[in-house]
Amino acid sequence: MDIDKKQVRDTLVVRLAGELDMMVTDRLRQELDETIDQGRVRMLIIDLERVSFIDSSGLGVLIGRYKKMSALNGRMFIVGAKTSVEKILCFSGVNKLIPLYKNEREIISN
Amino acid sequence: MDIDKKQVRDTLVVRLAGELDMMVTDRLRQELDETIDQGRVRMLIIDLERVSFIDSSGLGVLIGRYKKMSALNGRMFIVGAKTSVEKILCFSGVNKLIPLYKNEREIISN
Amino acid sequence: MSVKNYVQFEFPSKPENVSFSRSCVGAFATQLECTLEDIEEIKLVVSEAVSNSIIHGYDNQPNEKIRIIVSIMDEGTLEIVVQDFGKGIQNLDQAMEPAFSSDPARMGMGFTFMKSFTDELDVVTAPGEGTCICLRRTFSRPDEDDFPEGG
Amino acid sequence: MSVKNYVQFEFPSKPENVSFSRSCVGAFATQLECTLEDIEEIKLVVSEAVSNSIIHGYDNQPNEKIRIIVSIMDEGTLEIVVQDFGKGIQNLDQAMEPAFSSDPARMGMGFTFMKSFTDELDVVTAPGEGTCICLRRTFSRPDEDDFPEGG
Ligand SMILES: Nc1ncnc2c1ncn2[C@@H]1O[C@H](COP(=O)(O)OP(=O)(O)O)[C@@H](O)[C@H]1O
Ligand SMILES: Nc1ncnc2c1ncn2[C@@H]1O[C@H](COP(=O)(O)OP(=O)(O)O)[C@@H](O)[C@H]1O
Repeated sequence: MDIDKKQVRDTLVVRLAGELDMMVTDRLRQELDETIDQGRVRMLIIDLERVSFIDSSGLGVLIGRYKKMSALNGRMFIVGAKTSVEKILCFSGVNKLIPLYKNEREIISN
Repeated sequence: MDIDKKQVRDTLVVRLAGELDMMVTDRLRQELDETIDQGRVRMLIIDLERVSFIDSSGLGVLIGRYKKMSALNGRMFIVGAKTSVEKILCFSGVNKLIPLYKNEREIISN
Repeated sequence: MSVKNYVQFEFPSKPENVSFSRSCVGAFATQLECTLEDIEEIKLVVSEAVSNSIIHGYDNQPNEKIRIIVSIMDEGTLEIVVQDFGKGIQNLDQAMEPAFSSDPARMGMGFTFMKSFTDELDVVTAPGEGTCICLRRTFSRPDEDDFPEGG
Repeated sequence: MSVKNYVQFEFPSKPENVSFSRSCVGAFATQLECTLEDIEEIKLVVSEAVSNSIIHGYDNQPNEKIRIIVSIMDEGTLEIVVQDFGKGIQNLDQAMEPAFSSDPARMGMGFTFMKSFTDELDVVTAPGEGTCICLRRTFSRPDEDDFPEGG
């Protein structure tokens, strides 16, 4: 799993690439939490365009970060999920907590 | 393995797609021999562009058809092999018996 | 029901083998008449079952044994058995409830996914002995098949 | 030499399992530092060994057992063992010669490929008992590795 982070003011965009399963959850959780805490992040955008697989371990990290952002009065979005990943996000109800958008522009225009 | 055959006069062009291993050798050998015999084929062109894998079982079918075509005073060419397949064709020396070309046009212009 | 083809594999309970094992089962399943979407769903349920063995069955100990047996039955049924020899499940009814997890950092969606993307789910477990998950899914039935190839 | 990770799998001697088994070994090998070209070569040698077990070891009988054990050693060595319980090889020196085949329709290149694309090839065989092919290939040695991760 590649984790690419870019922060502008209080917005953190994280581009993930690879498979989002238990192999990577610890590292992902840790990297995200550190950056959120240190950078005083209030808007977290996770870009899943290059994620080819997600299971409940991966969903757990996303939901955990959603809870963290909510506790910080921040917001979280997911962008770019491909059909197979989007299906799992919707099936699990994750999309009801973390809104899904096609891309970053779509977030701004909403 | 998909086997797509097209004959114009005594020239038979066979487009293969898939993996060329022992799973498909019997069927491929039989289909080629039948068409060569029935169609009085004198020029056999095997297009490997969509073949992603070949092993010695696959090479065996090619060499067998080369021998058949030689016995019929015919000729045989291979076109479109991708790098990984070409490597095996060259490593095994098959290319010294059956010339490799990029595409059908290259055969004509040579 | 007779077995047309099968593969049995065993590997240690390492996180990197979750990806490997779901890929393998997915590759094997391509021998059935199924779509890419079906394969994705099969990979998901395997991922859930194997992750559970590692995380819950073996408490993330990386050198314990996991066994998978995948079988293709004559009528187009794929059977996937995932077995560990770990701590087992004390309260299976509770474990199967959606959103239940013994680990607060997890979603408790594993069994829900396994049930949702298969036709049948059987669990045999005993505390201290391990857990065996059997998943079955049928992709084509003989009566849908105009030209049965025979066994 | 200690084993970092391994997978053992068993399947029947059916032609469709040649493709499956080389894909699986290829997928497992991605855990090593190796290129796509390396993976292609690994798939080739597995294809040769498994095809030989089916064709020569079992005379194309589809319901005999083939076992593969793939191990990743600490120093970046991949070991692939392909085992059948078939008829074995009478004259191993002859069998290993390039272009020798007991079947006139075949090329006799299998062992040549196995030798060429690995660092080590060991064959243990006994007539009537079966054949066990052990292939080893090292992808990175510790002294080439600036940041060894440890065992
Ligand atoms: N192989 C197993 N060994 C021991 N306990 C298990 C196993 N699989 C599942 N469990 C138990 O069942 C619970 C529910 O599993 P699951 O629905 O997959 O959710 P999650 O993995 O998110 O906890 C787990 O929290 C665990 O307590
Ligand atoms: N697993 C095996 N069981 C029995 N005989 C084998 C086995 N593998 C190889 N052989 C023998 O060794 C010969 C050479 O094998 P190989 O170099 O792979 O060429 P080919 O498969 O084209 O015959 C075979 O023709 C066969 O007689």
